[in-house]
Amino acid sequence: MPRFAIADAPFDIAPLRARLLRADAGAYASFEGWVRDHNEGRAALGLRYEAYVALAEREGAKILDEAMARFAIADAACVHRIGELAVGDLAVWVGVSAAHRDAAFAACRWVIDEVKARVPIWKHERYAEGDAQWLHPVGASSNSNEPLGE
Amino acid sequence: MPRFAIADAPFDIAPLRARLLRADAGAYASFEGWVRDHNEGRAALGLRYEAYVALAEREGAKILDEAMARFAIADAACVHRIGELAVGDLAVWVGVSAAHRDAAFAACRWVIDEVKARVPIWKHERYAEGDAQWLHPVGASSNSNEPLGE
Amino acid sequence: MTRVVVLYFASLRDAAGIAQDTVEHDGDLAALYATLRAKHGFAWPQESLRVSLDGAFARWTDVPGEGAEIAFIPPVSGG
Amino acid sequence: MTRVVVLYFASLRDAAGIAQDTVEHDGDLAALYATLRAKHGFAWPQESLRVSLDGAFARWTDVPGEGAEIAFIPPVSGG
Repeated sequence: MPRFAIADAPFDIAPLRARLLRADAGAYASFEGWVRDHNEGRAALGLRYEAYVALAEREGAKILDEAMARFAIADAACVHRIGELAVGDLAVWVGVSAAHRDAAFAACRWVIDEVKARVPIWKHERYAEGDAQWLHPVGASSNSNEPLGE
Repeated sequence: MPRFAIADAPFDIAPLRARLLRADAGAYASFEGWVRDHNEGRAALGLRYEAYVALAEREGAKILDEAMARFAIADAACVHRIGELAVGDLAVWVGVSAAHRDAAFAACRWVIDEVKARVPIWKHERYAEGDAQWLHPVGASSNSNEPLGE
Repeated sequence: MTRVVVLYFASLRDAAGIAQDTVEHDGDLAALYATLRAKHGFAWPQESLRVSLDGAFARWTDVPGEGAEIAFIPPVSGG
Repeated sequence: MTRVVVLYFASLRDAAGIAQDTVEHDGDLAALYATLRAKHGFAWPQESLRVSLDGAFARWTDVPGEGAEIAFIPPVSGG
């Protein structure tokens, strides 16, 4: 299994975490992103993630390769959901094992930041008011989530 | 169940993680410390953690309370093993949920650092050469793990 | 003329009304986007997008070959 | 004289050869440690230790009452 994967259905974290365990790696850091019941102050009912899967897998694998080279870690992995998700569903998981916690935390944080910035996945949010929109954050700010052509 | 606990037997992470899930908290960061097969360059067979349980629970609870006050997080928890552990066993777990990943990562890191620095738990390592010692790191350095009175 | 396949995602797909199109085209990827932007009324200026060629990120000055698969990548929002 | 219970952990317990002791004592916790250090040959100077009184971290100048539970806390190594 590659270090980065797109999942079109709910997935279990336990076997992914187990694959990162190493007798020489005493530290493990993980991150999970869940679907919240609100975003930017609006009540959300759920969302849909869409990906350009071939490109997302390629770019995701590149990020994990870069993490392995940049940080003193034993292993790392990331899985991102696509499709329809409800509030409370797991959207993304990152796990990193390392000899020491400094590297485990730093690499875990770096991977989720890079995945959010670079991997071609888009979030379509449905709101309690009945409308929905694509989120296309521009740059680092999140106040430019304006849908296009709607 | 309190936010900090001492466990004298292996424990499952899944229910602990599940208790941190919140519909309004989209980010979850966790840390795990496992028993490594080496420490300070020496091959290790396993270890024993001993705690002053009453004081450890009190100090651990204080750390988690402080984390709740210092960081914009939804919830946090930590469990630390005591007793005999083999290589690959889980020694400590920290989980933090928050609206945003900045706070989740920062609080998770802070909790494990404070637990390691403040909670009265001691590690007794057994080495492949047949000897064993208590680890009593002095200050931030780890090269002063000299056993006392041996 | 070169025949290429263009994929649309997210709000670009909503604006185009289609997920995929086959178009005849000459020139680089920047020229292709300009043509398709005019055709579909895309709001995004080219500078706000990235572009991919055959499943890998590409430069706007790349010239697609026959049968190439192209996608315009609006700002992403995974995670 | 005040009767107090002293708990020993980790290398302090190894050095004392016992996990717990009941001792008669007058004075503050610093004086108690000095007495027990001499008795058991503990290598740690007081500055390297913390001290607890009845399950909470305490000051070395605290004076334990009858039946108090005291522990000297060598540098910790959890995690």
